[in-house]
Amino acid sequence: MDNAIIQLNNITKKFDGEIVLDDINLSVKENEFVTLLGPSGCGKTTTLRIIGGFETPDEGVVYFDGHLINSIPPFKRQLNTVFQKYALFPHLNVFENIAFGLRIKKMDENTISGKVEKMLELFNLKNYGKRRIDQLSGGQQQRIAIARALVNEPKVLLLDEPLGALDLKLRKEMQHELKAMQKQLGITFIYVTHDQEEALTMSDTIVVMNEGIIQQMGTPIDIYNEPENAFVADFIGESNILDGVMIDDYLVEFLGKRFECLDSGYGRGEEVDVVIRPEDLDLTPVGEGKLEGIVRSVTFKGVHYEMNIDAKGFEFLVHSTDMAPVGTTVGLTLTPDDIHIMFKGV
Amino acid sequence: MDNAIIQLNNITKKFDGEIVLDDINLSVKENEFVTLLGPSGCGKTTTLRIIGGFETPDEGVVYFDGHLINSIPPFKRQLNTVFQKYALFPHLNVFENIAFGLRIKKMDENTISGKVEKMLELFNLKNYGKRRIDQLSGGQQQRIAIARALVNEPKVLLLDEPLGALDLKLRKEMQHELKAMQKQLGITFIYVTHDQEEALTMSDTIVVMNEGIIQQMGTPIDIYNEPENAFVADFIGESNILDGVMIDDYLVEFLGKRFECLDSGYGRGEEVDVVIRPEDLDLTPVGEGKLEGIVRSVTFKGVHYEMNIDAKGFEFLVHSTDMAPVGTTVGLTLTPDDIHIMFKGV
Amino acid sequence: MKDRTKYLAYPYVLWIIVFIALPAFLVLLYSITSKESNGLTTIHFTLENFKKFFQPMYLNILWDSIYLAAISTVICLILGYPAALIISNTHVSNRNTLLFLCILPMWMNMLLRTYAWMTILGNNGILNNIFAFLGLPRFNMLYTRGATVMGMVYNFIPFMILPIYTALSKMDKSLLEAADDLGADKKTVFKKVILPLSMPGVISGIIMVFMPAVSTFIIPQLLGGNKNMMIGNLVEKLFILNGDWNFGSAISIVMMLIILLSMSIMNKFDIDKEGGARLW
Amino acid sequence: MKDRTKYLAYPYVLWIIVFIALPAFLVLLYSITSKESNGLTTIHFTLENFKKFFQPMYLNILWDSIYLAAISTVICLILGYPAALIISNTHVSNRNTLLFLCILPMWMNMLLRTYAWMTILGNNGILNNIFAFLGLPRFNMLYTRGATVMGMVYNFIPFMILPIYTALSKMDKSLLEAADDLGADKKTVFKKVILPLSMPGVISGIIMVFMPAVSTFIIPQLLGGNKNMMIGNLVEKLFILNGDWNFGSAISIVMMLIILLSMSIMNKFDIDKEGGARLW
Repeated sequence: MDNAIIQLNNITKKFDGEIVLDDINLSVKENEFVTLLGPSGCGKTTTLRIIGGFETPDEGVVYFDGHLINSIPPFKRQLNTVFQKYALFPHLNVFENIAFGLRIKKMDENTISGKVEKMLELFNLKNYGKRRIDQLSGGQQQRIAIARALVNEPKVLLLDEPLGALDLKLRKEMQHELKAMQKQLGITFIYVTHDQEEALTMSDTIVVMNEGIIQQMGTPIDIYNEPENAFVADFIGESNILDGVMIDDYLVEFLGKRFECLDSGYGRGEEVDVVIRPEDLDLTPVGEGKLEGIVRSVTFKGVHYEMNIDAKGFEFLVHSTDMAPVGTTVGLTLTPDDIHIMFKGV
Repeated sequence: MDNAIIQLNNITKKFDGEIVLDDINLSVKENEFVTLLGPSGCGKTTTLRIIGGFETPDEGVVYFDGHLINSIPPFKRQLNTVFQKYALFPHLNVFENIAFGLRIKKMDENTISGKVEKMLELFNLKNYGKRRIDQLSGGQQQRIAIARALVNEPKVLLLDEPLGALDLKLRKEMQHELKAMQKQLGITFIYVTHDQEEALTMSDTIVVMNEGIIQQMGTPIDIYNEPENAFVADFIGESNILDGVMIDDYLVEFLGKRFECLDSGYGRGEEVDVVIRPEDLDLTPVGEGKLEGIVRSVTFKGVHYEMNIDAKGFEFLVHSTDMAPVGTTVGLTLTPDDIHIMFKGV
Repeated sequence: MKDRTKYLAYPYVLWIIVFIALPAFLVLLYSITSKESNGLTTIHFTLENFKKFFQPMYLNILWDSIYLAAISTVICLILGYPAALIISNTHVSNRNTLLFLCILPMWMNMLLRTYAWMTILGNNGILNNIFAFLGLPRFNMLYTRGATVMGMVYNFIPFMILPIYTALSKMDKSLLEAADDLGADKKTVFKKVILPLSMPGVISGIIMVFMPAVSTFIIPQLLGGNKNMMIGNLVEKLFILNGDWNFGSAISIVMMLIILLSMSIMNKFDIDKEGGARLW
Repeated sequence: MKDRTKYLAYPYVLWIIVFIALPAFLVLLYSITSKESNGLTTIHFTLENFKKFFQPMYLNILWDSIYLAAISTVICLILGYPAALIISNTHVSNRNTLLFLCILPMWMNMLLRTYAWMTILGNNGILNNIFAFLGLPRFNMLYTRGATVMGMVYNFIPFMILPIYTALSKMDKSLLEAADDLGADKKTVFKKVILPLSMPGVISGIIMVFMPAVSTFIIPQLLGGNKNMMIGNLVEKLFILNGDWNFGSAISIVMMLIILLSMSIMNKFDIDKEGGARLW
């Protein structure tokens, strides 16, 4: 952890006696784009607020660039935050909102003007300096909020679901803009979201959280392809999660059939979660697949069809470019690398 | 149009002199799930409010079940609305919210109680009758709002972005619930959304609107696979839209190369929009594809990789399960049915 | 604003409360001491002052005050609610003008406003002149209980209109559309949605009219003549004419308790605990 | 509530406006007619009443009233702002108690509250007794300009605290966090965010204190003695003692114009046009 710019050790936080964060350990490297991902109430925002200095941990320590910052108030921390609902100052215009931090540092008028104009240009808001905040669209407000933080040249930028209020199209655009900006400026981003697609698109590292505990930490590819437990598998993408039993290394039984798989090291007869991605199941004529089932519903999704296929009581979610009509019986095939074995969640 | 339950003929509506709806013609069949899809400000909500009776069209007529209803106030129309922000009555509990319409019809207490309880059961809210509205989560409020409308057994249910305030996971669940309910109850649904995925998932018919005009009307498959213009193509899914010239029937030129295609009937030398879906472009070794380009960015998206590939100045968006590292040159292949030719938008 | 500021804050709040509450405390002290108490050295505690108040004569005055204030409050509600409703349904551009007109007289000296009514209601006043002009008999309107009630309604009706207007204008319009959509005609929408949702405003209004009405002394004195004494007049008389501060204080304490009691009863009906439409 | 109701609504609004505005109109009428006017038949229009007012004696009284009211308003602001700030930062459970204590005295008869101060400030009053007890010389505090100002501050400070508190408690707390995040220490957060955002409340407060203060007559009469006459006392004297309603009305009209003028100036500073923190 030599070049960790942010480090959280054993952070615990309670609100009204309820544990919100339970022994969180997290290390963020310089210039990394880290995303805290999880459902609402998982503790991701609290973690961010502890890094920002808006909450004090009950236990544990926070390091910034090697220095203990537990008791440093936000205004002395070299990081800036983009708040969930932007928190732009309604009594100041766009220019003055962005200039806020610079004026506090008592920079001279020319420097401030230069820096703010550069930001406005960067965010394609060149002639918006004199506008009132309530004259802007959601997307523009969002960019002002980021500009207001970035103009201070923080070492770390914290972002709390900054795209939550935008609509789909704009959200996708902003995802790419943000990622490009992070690369270009070389600033560490710590990003909070509940949207797994957003996390996959932008992050270098994803931290999946649930109920105040870090479930898994890794690159998007790691998290998606090798989820450590059923929660992660289900949260990071739609999944079929079945009960299975390990017969032997590389052999698992579920739905009454045995399947080869790539996993070993489980006890014989151990009950496990078997996770299969909907896009890994392929349709075949009846008899050719190891499993078969009746198509219960078909939905056209554009790129693929989404089908619910009932196989002996388990309803598989299948994504496929092939389509079988509702009511027909189809076969389903699986290759060993489509089967992911996980320890049962407690 | 024999069994049209709702019919709009030549509807025009202005707000403060600005045209919001421009000569809208729309016919909705019984038991159909129709979605009005478009960006904000396209007129979709106004259309819904005209059907609901909350706005009066400046020109044109509205028929309900064959009867002209232009001047019928909402409370006399046999349809119910699920409002965007639910509009639940804060001074009434869950039970009384659902019972609101029944009490106005002066039904007896037993009938009301029976119908409301049935609704609560249907929506998995059995013991919530006595709860206050502000004690419910967004998803629960959403369901109460639908239950409050459905309990009146309307012939048509209007829904104005009912899932907009919910988070991703819940939104997907509710999409399936709503679709299932519509099928089960056999009620006509008219649904407004800006989310094309939602529209594809639930609708029998999608009506794509932009700037007060209906751009295209058709099944999800029609709309996705055969968009009538570049706006629809781009809105209904991510698209590469290139400038092309028709050389002859079934032959189009773009990026300096000629490609076979399935479209005819355009004039020779006519300038057209060429639309190519990101998932239809396949990566090949250099030289094997008709096009080639340099990979500018790669994003892991879970099911596939998203790449920006710069081919002679046009940046293709490509979705593929294969991946080529940033900076490498790759080939791109296209089959004739991947190329969609459209008239230039005006 | 936590930490350091906190230590400064509490003494300050204490001081300001003493400043505000000290006179109230003094009144309380007067009410439970006898006239013979003098200065800080000789204080005689007694409940005599309260006992004195529970005589038919004084209780009648109390009852009369509450009765007149209640009638005025009801009339303010009956006149003020439709006014508030109409203003809240007016187009924004005209709305502020209407509100402005409603509160305009509040900026005029209260004495003056009340005198103005004397010239309207008097024996030789405007109304009687109009009656005479129309060939109707003149009759005495000034110095009656009716005149007192009218004066109170006139003086306090803005305090009824404003909180109700605030409650109505904050109401989500989509709720009205929802009720309409669910089959409610205009009357039903009003009864089942508008009225219940404006209750916090109504309760604020009732409190804000009843409170000053029950303790006013200028209006009954000028418009009611000396015939009907209200509790405010009694207090004034005791202080100024009789110099009986102890008894006057006791009466005030009783009044305050009555107001507190009625407020807490009112608050039970107040659904919107978060202060929705309360002006305070 | 459109269509049919509309036709009923406008006459009603008209009527209520007449009811509320008629006395104001009468005052205006009195101010521009001469004493000799009588009834409806003989009206003599004149500007004499206004001319009369522009004499040094009356202008001095006017100036003095504005001066004392302005001083009281400033003191209310200086004392009330921190109080409002502290209350808004208090935990919700205690907040209502503090607010309650602030407005408690408002429910007591105004006369009584003012009398209570007489017993505190008087020559033989509580404060002088305390001074004597501490071996300090007694001195006269009652019947001074200071006593008048104090009485006004005391009576009107709740009207300063409440709107400022409302503005502060409505402020989005994340704005404070944002300012903190951008490097502002507590003093800077106050200066650059809290204060500007609470301006609508401050302006409401200033209006709501200055308006009644400039036209009060009871407080200067009781606490200020007869030494300093304020405009309210002048009006009272003209009406009751001299019976000169025309001149009294002219003075009131001038006062109302001054108040209107100062309000419209104030409103220019009011950023939050949508009525943010205005009580009305």
